[in-house]
Amino acid sequence: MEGKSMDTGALSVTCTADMPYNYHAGFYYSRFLKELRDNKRIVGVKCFRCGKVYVPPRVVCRDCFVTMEEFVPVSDRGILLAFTVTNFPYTDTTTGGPKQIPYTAAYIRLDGSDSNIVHCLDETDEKRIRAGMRVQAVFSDDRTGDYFHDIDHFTIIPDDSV
Amino acid sequence: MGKVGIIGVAQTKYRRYNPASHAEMAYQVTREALEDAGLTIEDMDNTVTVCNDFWDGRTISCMTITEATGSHRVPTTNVEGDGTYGALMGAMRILSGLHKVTLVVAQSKLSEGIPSVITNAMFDPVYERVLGVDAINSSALQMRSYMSKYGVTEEQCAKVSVKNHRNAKANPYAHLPLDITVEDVLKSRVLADPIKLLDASPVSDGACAIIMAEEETAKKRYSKPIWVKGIGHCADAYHLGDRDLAEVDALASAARRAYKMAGIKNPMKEIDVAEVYDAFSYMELMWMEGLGLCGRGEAGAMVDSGLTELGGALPINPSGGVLSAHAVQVAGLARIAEAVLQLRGEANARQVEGARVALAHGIEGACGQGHCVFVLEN
Amino acid sequence: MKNRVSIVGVGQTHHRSKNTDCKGQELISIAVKRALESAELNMADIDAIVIGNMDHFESINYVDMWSVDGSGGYMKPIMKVTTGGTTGSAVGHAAFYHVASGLFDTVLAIGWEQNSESDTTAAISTCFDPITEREFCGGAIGPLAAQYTAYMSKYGATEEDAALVSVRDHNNAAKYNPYAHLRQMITTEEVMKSPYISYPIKLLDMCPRTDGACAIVFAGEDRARKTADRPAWVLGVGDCHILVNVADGIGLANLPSLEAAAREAYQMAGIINPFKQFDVAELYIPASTAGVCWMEALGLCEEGGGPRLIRSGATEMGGELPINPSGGVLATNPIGATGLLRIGEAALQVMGKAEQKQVDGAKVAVATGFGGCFWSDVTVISSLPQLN
Amino acid sequence: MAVRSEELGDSGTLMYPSRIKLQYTWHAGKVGSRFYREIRDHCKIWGTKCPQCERIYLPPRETCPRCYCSMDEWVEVSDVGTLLTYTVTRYAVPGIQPQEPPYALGIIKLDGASTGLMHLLGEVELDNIRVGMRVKAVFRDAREGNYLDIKYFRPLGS
Repeated sequence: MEGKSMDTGALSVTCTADMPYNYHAGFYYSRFLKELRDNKRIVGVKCFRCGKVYVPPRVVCRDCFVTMEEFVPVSDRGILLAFTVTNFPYTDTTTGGPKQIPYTAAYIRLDGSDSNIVHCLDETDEKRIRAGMRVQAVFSDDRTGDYFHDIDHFTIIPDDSV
Repeated sequence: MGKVGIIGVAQTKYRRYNPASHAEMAYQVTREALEDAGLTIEDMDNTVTVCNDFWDGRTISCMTITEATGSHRVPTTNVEGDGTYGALMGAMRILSGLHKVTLVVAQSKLSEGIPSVITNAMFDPVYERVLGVDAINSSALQMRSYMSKYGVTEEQCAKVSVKNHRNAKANPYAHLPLDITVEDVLKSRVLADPIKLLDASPVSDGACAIIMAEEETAKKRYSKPIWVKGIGHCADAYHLGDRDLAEVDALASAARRAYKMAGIKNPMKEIDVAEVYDAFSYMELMWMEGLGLCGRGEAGAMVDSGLTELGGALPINPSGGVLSAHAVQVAGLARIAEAVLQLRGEANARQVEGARVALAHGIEGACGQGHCVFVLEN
Repeated sequence: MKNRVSIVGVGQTHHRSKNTDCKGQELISIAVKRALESAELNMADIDAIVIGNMDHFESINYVDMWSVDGSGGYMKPIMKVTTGGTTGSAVGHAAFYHVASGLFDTVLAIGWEQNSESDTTAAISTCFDPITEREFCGGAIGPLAAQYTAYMSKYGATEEDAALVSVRDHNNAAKYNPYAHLRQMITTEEVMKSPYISYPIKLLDMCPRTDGACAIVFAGEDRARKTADRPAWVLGVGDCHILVNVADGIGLANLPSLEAAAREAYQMAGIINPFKQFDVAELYIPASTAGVCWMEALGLCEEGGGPRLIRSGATEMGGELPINPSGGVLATNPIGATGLLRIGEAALQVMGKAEQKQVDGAKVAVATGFGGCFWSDVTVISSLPQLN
Repeated sequence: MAVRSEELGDSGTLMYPSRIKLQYTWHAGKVGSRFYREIRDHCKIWGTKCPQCERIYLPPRETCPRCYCSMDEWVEVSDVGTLLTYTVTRYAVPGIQPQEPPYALGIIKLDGASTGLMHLLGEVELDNIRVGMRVKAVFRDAREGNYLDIKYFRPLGS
């Protein structure tokens, strides 16, 4: 902590707040993270009533308000619904240091899923990206139970006719 | 005031490291409270969640449990605190006449974060925060102040801890049921004197939900609605140095308001059981005084006399209280849920015989700066 | 409703990017004192207080307790409500319920934020799920930007349409609102030429972050009739907080939560034809793009009709339905206060106290809040205690 | 950088270690700045006085919390006062504590002030602290304009 004299003569107190949290993944995210880590597989959960598949999996169906128990694998390919190239500086709150920019946040609906996920795309030139493009997950070799890392990124599928 | 009935309650068992996520816990108590009330989620026409961004480690943390509580379907809001304030909001929604059935859900996972770091953030960042003050050592300042003003002893405080941990043995939801003696408490590790480990509440994960309904719905849908007869809340000054820490004026004001609404003139006589927010052993004594259950400085002697034991004239915290389970955002709502079980006669081994009027109490901020008091009746 | 609810006083600070003159509580007290003055009341008349902000913006826990020095909450009932960007409107709605319930008569609602005390974007990013979303969601901008890409491809809206919204709001603030944070006249060309901060959102499309506070005095019918010549009546409130995962809001080219909240508030208030019945709107538009694609959810135009409505000029001052005479969020954004400011500005309009920004003869106004995970709040306010 | 999730006991579920780490710069405001400048530049402690209830507040504020009126009058208070309550913190919390535990903390009513000021206690045997003890402010040599420009309060006469 320090008190700093600012240009107006007003004082301020500067301090880095550092609050560690061991976030509990719970039963549903744990299954999701482990499948990714151990089997390079993306799983969702299916509502027995409406049949909707949610990725990442969660306990309750938004529409039916019933407990979901059936885990189902979904594809590692999907459609890019929307994207944004983030290119402004801000603090990465997981480190307290600057966030690495630019990065492209990719909002993706995987084949076989009825909900969306967000990850990053290995392309930061917005002229080369279109909503509606097909994308594919690229997995890390060293997987640790971290969704942001175990899927290293998504990449645009150049030719999806196969 | 119009009538608000409580027609459903549910709690998880409190424990450290509950493997369920925030949302999974919230969903569990939501479902169980609905079952308890014999209702479905479609019957809820509004919800109130109780989330705090520090404890939950997330900005807009109420987002975490929106779907798990069915809050995405209906008007909803999020009231911080220990759940009593959330229940107050729920009651307001019903009393407005605009809503009929409110679901109030609180959840808390203290084992995710570092409680002292989180409670240090209660203190002014320009002033006292740098002193490393948190919930424990600030409460130690209050306990010392209370003891030195009124001559209350560490032994008397320890008796509260012994009683509440013993009561917890009859509560299947409690985190820390313990057979301990006054000596065990006195000899336990000093955290910040005069507060010792066994004067302090545990770090708990858990969730609680209650369902409140307007009079007609409550009567029609449920055989044993418990009625909210009075509510009061009030805040004291912020800086601890502004307050006489041995005094409980804000609580007295909140209680006055709740009693007036409920028509209670002699709380000691008219209240059959009280569930109060005993985050530390001494707090139970101070809150008894603020609630008018005894005179100022008299709570220690009252505990000596055994009146507050289960089976005494005015049992306090038959559930084991917060000393036996402390999921911060839940612990106030849990007091209401426990009071409801008492008034229904469903408190099993911790039942206070013939309880008709119960009091539930919650706090906010450091050293009980804010208080919220509910008077319930069957 | 048990008690009719009115607004009898509105106060706000002169909003700035950085207010080093004031400690947080002092910023709050400026707004509170102005609200009391405008209501011609004293702190002793206040029965209860509701306050809100976002915890990690200033890193102060239990702000309801901390703020007592500034809010006047000493030995008063006080409660904290927080729901993200909708905090301000949720605080207003909570104050509404305090009065409507009959438990309290005169209630102070306070929203505030001292955004200059931290990195706002970083703090907002912590609202996203730490395990599945936080890493790739940069503040509030990303999802909004993504939404507009979807809207453009679905309805043929353009970046120029968004620029029109930006020009309207910025210039209203410059011309009419002495309290606004950004008061520079801008042109469409300037907006279009400003750099992308998150495609397709450009620097001048995005709201600033602001130090500021807003306070509103809500009162029951008796107090309102006794103390206010022309109170503003709160006729309807609605809120809808729909999602938990921000990714699921994507592909929402429109805003279903706003539609649901509006339905609720309109039904309570008796609004059937919003575009005709509203004389003025104060909308929580955090990025100009939202000013194009959200109006249909309020029933102000048909689906996909946003661009046409904006291009028509009907939402300009002097148009059929002026939107954001105050300059709105694009000019002023102390986040916890922002939603409450919309309610306050709407109330000032129907009270005839909006001064330079007054829309002549405004009788019915709508205010919105936005935040969380594509969440919305709607408030309908009128100079009449009920609509015919 | 990859986060390594950990098993949460034998529940079969995972814990994901992360944090919220962010720098804050809190404004002291005009009133707080003057309070700190007086300590920094002159080793003097000033409070503000309410024109209605005549309470003198420490730390000083712009508005009296009780009367809700502005306080323009500044009053110097003594650097000597009485200890109202105290505690010795004996547990460690990384990152938030100003010194290694055990350390003593108290609320001191300075002569001339109406409210207590929370601060550290120094130059004292931790077992010999008593409520009612007279204590005096010890100022730091290199003062920067913050709360710790008062290093601590020490027993008077020691």
